[in-house]
Amino acid sequence: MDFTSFVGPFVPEILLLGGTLLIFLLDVLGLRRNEWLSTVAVTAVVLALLSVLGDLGFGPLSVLATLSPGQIDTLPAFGSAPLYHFTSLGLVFQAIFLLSALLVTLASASRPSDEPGAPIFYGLLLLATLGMLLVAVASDLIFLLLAIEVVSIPSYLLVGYRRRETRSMEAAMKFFIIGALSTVLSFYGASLLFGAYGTTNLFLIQADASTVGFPVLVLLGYGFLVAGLAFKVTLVPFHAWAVDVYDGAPSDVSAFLAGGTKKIGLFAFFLVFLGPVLLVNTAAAGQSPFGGGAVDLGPTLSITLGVLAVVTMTVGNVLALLQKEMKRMLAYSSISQAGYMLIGITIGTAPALTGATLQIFAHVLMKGGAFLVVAGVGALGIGPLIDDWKGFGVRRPLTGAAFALMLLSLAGVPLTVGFVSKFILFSAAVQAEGWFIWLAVAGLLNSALSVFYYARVLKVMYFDRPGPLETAEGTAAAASAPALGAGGLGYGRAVAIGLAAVLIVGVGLYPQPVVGAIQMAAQHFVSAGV
Amino acid sequence: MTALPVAWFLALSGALLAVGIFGLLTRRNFILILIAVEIAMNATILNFVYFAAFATSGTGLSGQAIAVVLIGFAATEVAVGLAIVLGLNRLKGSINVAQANELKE
Amino acid sequence: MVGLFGTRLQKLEWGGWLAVGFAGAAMALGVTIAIGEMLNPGAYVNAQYTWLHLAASPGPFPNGLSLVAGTLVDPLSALMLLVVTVVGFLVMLYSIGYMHHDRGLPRYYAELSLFLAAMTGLVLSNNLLEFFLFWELVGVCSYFLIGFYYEKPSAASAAKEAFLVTRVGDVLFLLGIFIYFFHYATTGPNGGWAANGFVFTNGTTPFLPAGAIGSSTLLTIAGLLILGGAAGKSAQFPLHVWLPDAMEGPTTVSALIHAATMVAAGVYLLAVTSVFIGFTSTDQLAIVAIGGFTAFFAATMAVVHPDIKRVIAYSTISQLGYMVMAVGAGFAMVGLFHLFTHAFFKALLFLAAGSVIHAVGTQDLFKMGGLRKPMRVTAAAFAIGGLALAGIPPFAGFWSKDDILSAVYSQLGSHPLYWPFFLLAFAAVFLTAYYIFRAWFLAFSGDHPRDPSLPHAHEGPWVMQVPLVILSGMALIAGLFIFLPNFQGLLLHGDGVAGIPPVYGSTDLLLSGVSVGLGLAGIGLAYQLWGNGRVYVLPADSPWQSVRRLLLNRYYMKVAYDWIGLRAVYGISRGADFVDRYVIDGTVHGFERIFGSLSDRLRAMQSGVVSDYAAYVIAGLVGVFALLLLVAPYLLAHFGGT
Amino acid sequence: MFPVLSTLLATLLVGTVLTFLSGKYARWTALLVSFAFLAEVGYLLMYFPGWPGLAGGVPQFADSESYAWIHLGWLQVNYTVGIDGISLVLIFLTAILQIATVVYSWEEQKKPAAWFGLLLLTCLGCVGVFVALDVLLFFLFWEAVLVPMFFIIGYWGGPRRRYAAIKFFVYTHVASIVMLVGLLALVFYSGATSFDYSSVFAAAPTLGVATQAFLFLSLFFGFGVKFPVVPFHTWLPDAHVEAPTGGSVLLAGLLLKLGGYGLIRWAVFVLPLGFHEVQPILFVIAFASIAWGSIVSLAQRDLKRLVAFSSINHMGIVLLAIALGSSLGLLAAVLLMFAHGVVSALLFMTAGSVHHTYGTRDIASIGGITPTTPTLSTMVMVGSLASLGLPWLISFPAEFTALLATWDGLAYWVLIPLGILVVTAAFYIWMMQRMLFGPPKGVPPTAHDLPWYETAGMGILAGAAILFGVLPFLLVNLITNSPIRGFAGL
Repeated sequence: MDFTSFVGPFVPEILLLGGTLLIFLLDVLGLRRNEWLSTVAVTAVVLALLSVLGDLGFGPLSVLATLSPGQIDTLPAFGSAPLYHFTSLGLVFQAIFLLSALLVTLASASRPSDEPGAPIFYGLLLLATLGMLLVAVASDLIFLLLAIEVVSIPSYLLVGYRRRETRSMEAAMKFFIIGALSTVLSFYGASLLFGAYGTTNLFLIQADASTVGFPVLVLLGYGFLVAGLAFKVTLVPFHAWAVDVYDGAPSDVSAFLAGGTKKIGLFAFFLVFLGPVLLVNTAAAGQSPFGGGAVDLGPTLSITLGVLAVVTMTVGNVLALLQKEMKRMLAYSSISQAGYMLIGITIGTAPALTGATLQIFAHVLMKGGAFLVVAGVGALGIGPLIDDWKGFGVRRPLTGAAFALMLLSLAGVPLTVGFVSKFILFSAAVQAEGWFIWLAVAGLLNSALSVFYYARVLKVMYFDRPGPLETAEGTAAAASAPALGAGGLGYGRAVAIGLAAVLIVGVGLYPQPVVGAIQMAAQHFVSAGV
Repeated sequence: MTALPVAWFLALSGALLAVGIFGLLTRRNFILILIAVEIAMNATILNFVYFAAFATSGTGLSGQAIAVVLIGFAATEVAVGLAIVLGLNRLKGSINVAQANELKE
Repeated sequence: MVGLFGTRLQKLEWGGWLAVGFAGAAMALGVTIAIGEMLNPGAYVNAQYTWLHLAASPGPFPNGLSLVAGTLVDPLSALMLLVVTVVGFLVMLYSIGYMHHDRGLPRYYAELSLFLAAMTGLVLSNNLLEFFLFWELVGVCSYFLIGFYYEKPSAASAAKEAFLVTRVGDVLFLLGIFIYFFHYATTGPNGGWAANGFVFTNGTTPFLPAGAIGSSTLLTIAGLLILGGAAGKSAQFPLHVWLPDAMEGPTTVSALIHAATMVAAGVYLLAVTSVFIGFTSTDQLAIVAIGGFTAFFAATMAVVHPDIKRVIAYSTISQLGYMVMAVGAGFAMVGLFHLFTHAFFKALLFLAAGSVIHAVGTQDLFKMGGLRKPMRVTAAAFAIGGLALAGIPPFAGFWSKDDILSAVYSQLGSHPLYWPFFLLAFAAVFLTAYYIFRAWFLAFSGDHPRDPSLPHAHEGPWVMQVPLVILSGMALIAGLFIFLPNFQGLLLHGDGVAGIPPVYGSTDLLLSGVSVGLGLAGIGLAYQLWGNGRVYVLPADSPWQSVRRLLLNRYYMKVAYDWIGLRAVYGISRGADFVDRYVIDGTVHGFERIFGSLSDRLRAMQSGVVSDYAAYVIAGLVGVFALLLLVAPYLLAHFGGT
Repeated sequence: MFPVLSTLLATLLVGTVLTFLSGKYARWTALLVSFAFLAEVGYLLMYFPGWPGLAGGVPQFADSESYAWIHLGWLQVNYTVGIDGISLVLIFLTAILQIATVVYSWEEQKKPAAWFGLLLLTCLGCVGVFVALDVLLFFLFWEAVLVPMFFIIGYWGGPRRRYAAIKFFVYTHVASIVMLVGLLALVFYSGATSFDYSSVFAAAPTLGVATQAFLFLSLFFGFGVKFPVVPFHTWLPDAHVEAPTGGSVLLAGLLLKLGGYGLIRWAVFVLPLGFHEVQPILFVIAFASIAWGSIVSLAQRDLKRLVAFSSINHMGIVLLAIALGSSLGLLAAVLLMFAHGVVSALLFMTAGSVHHTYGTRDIASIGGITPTTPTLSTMVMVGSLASLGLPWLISFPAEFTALLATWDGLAYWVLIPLGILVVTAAFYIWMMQRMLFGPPKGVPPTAHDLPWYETAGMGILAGAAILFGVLPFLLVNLITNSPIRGFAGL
């Protein structure tokens, strides 16, 4: 194996690593101005993104491809157990992860130049992004879990990087404790699977899944893995940390967590569970205690994940209904969205994966974008409560419109990407027939329920008049805020929000290029296996 | 050499895990929670080492290698945890996790 | 078709005269058409336009369905046309004088002109649907004209009542139309009735083989429904309550709409239906029953009423009852003949009454008195009208009423069930003569008004007197028209329908004598009680007091209807509103509350203590195991592999 | 062929954007766009080639266009549009209401650019629904209508506008969602090759009766809430009462029609077997709506609420006519939708004018307004009389046909709608008696008759009500240029 073909595929990762190192180098040299650091970060992310898009063969960008066609979507040689493996769906996820990092770094460029902790922020951000990219190429359970940790550990620190803020530190503590517990559960699950299959390689596990000797061990192993990974995905009841963390973390970090890192959990679900879920009607896990022959591993896992999905979306929505704080409302909504995404792996067909992946893509734009707006308007005198947004849409038409658009997209209103993704996801559920249609019904009813709290925010933003107090405070805060361009948001943030908004509408109107690419990738993923 | 029966061994590692989780749930002291996590982690590491004896395929990562990696990883995790403990202690003057409940509902 | 008279031009100062001019032109046309019809009887169908067309489709209309509007001139419509245009013109003319003090004259003339146009349209309709279209239009004109003095709450209320009560009839009528349309959809030439727009007649022969139509239940029901519609419009029992209240409108309107024309439309409808479609014998009995009963029933109420206009209104109801009875007994043309004469003498009575009201400013008979001297023309006109109404020869009413009685009498042999209603109608003759002359004596006899505060009475301007004179003349001679061969031909021709019995001629002298005698007796009693300014007061302890109260309260029917309307229907409606707000919408809000409290409870679990969160994770782990090891296998075992 | 329908949509889209951008000249832009739109609709009407009929049992459409949109193999979504008589007549209604609303709200002072923009946007959504021949495209426009209406109610509405806006949005959205499940199941369970109307139509007969019935019900839930039918109607009175006049006009005039249109186009035609199965349910609901709407109207004191409940009554008749499943019934339903669109819009305009002339819409607290505001009073009369089904006004031909069809289908059951006609007449006549007539009451000294633009807005509608009342065949000939012609019935 020559050096080029070994390093070539990892150009994006190397770019990010280089960016990280450069930032820490600048820190050491005392060059800590936010502009420089953000330029480095944005450049690294953009280059990585271009490279990934090139590998995906995205139009003229394909000249940037560093992967040869034979390296993508090819099954490894029989009996070999590679640690990593390139799939086009993985590349799609890499692109999504990089997009979320791009939005956050772009927005952060608007911070004051003497922002304390900036090098740590950018460095850890790039490091976490690097971990995310690794998740997307994993093909070994241990590699996967360690890659997730490469994301998690910088994330804990990112949440708490503003060391003087009690709320951030409390959030970091909660994040860490629940994260550590989940890590233990995941690894324990992996160890049980290792015991059952004698390997941690996902290809081999998939190949052996039907001939395993320790049925209960397998089920327990998958159970632990579900619980461990559910932490990242914020499935109910593994979700409780997420709200406090999204709330306590700096909003830009919340954007990254909600928009970016929770998606690695979903891809991990894809990797770990797609193989078993597709094992329909293959006797795998021994006698059922209820008679009727052997337990089918596939349907069993499918039902478990389906129940989790429905519980998650419902509880998340109900929790969000009467929430009074904006960030916590967004956090709860984020939880319920995770339920939708889980539908994809529950069904496990290429259309369903397409829908889920598109939903993930949409969520990066919608939730990431929304948190970026929230982060930006803090400087404009908008407090944490939803009621602090009174009259916001009228006072700041453009920002208001962008935020309203993100909320409408979250609610699944047509002409937005949020609608298209749900449409495809639920279409796939209906198309899969069987009991999956009930997932679509549950999902759709939930999205109807969710409209209530999004509409409430819109109501506050557009229909309520700001009281004199809020107006005065807002004016004072706006006056004392550092003079930033783009109406006080700063240009970088404005560009990030604008990019998200344009993509929301653009893909909502003409989704074909994006959906087509994702579907192609998902088909390979399903047919070729992990 | 007669291998330890699987069930027995699983009972051991399960007990270790349970102890760790129990500690995590009942302790309010951050440091003790960290220790509880490590105990639970050790159950995992023990599992890998034990199951390595059964792994016949011989491809991919071996159980022993995983165990070593995990020991290193656990150390990293503890380091990060301690950093957070320090930060929390400096701000709140306490490492009781139950007292950090400003964020709720 | 006689046009819409330029209703929108009425904003001008001389709008009234303009309207009169158009009405005159319409009268000229109408009279011409009528004379033409007399000279050359037959059915003439003119241009029609298709209002709605549905191509052939499976189902009830295999040859397609057309709904059309067109004109048909035949003896029936010619006669009605004559009435409508002549009385219309005279009333218009009279209005110039009568109404000149009022505000809102453009509106008045516009609505009156629109009414005339609609009435003409109704008369000339060539199918039941078109008939209904104009029927509703005259109804709404009537509604507006009753409510002309809309500032008066009683006027507004009367207008509402009129609209709603006739609406009940309209709805029944509509259903009757449906039944006929469907039952006869494929009957007749050229692909059937439906494909030809349900017109009454196709050129010279009626479309449906009317006459004996057997005793089909469906057709009986249809006939009863048509009767219901007619009862609403012609104020027959039990839908009569609106007409006395309709007297809130200007007297001219009462004369034109609520005496001569619109209320007669119900009779006309029955006549048209009986000629072109036919009634079953059950229907006929029902119609006779309603007509005969109403004739008597309404007359009883007129006996005690103190309001001059309402007395005449009750009389109208009663007379319409006669017409209905005649049509019901199978003598459509006899009924129409009475309609013809009645239009003149009843319009005369109303205009005369209007003249009185115009002069003294009140409608209360007990305040009037001694008006004969200052108002000679009016007094004479009222007397002529009263004699005509009472059926004293040679006045118009005698001929036509006598015709009805003898016609029904001739059927008694074959239809013994007609007997009671015949007797009721006969009794009503006496009452009629009594109440109308009671009114005359109260108003005109004596020396001076009983209420001294009344203004000094004087005769109205010439435009008011001329119509009185003309109508008096008509009330005198209209009955004699029957002896004109051409006019009789009009009545006898009957659109080629077999079985139209002869009209006047088969006079039973005994019958006539009894009826005239009854009339004279009535007049005599009236004179005895009320003549020469006398006022008869029923003793307070008389057993008749309760009857009097019953009559004055109109048999409590209006109270009952008001109760139904205000208490029952409105009460139900309030109840429904309550249910709507608090039960149906309450359920919607119930969902909101359920989710709200659920949300609160769930959020309370978000305690902020990280150990709790860890506990949830472990609980979740246990839950996942339960799903994997228990729930999912259970589901799979019981619901199959999918 | 020239893409005339896309041009139609583009006109409104571009018009909306321009209106949003044109600040204080927004009303002129909006008017211009409305006229351009009307001209295009006129072109459509004039050169409407007629309904192309069936091809292989599948209805064809005039002016149809189709472009690929989302093609994923298992999911083939196209941008497909086309019209037949039914859609054309409703597009025409949109054009009329659009102009009338724009003119009526000529002096809108509160953020006029946004106001007129949202008006146009609502119309765009409605036109989109009427021309869409693809499941997704249809649903997209269907939902897109909600957003501008949400803002119209919530920003320009009355005192409880916030509550009403959210209720409207959530309630109808829930219904749409159920409908979406039905639509998706329809596509995938029938094995349709694409989301196109024609392919769904062709594939639907493969579904079993039970499946069809189930799908029909789920579609009906979506359409029924929009109708609205009892008992899913409670969003409507609140939305109407709180909406600004222009909002009420579009809401009653157009949005309610989407339900009827959808039911005919996407449920009745596509799922005849299922339709047949659930017919009794539809009848019950229709009768309930007819009776309930009318009876509850009688108890209302708020003019707008009264008209709102009368809308429930009228749309109940529409549902009844549709449920009959006969050629005549469908014709009546479409005709009645047009009629109700014009008449209810007119009545809501009068309600709005009453409100800002007299400061209240409480029927009981004003009276005798005719001498002060004769024009307004006349408009109230025209609207009320039209609404209670007076001949020569537009509702009558529609109601007559509907009742005729009811007699055909259900015989004596027709007595329910017929009897309710009396109640309908009662509440209108009673309202007129209390509000228009009698001695003046609650008339502020400053009250004066309508400004020209309100008169013009209402005049357009009153004119339409009279014109098509006298000459209904103009509409009928258009409507029957559709699958209604020769609809085999059940």
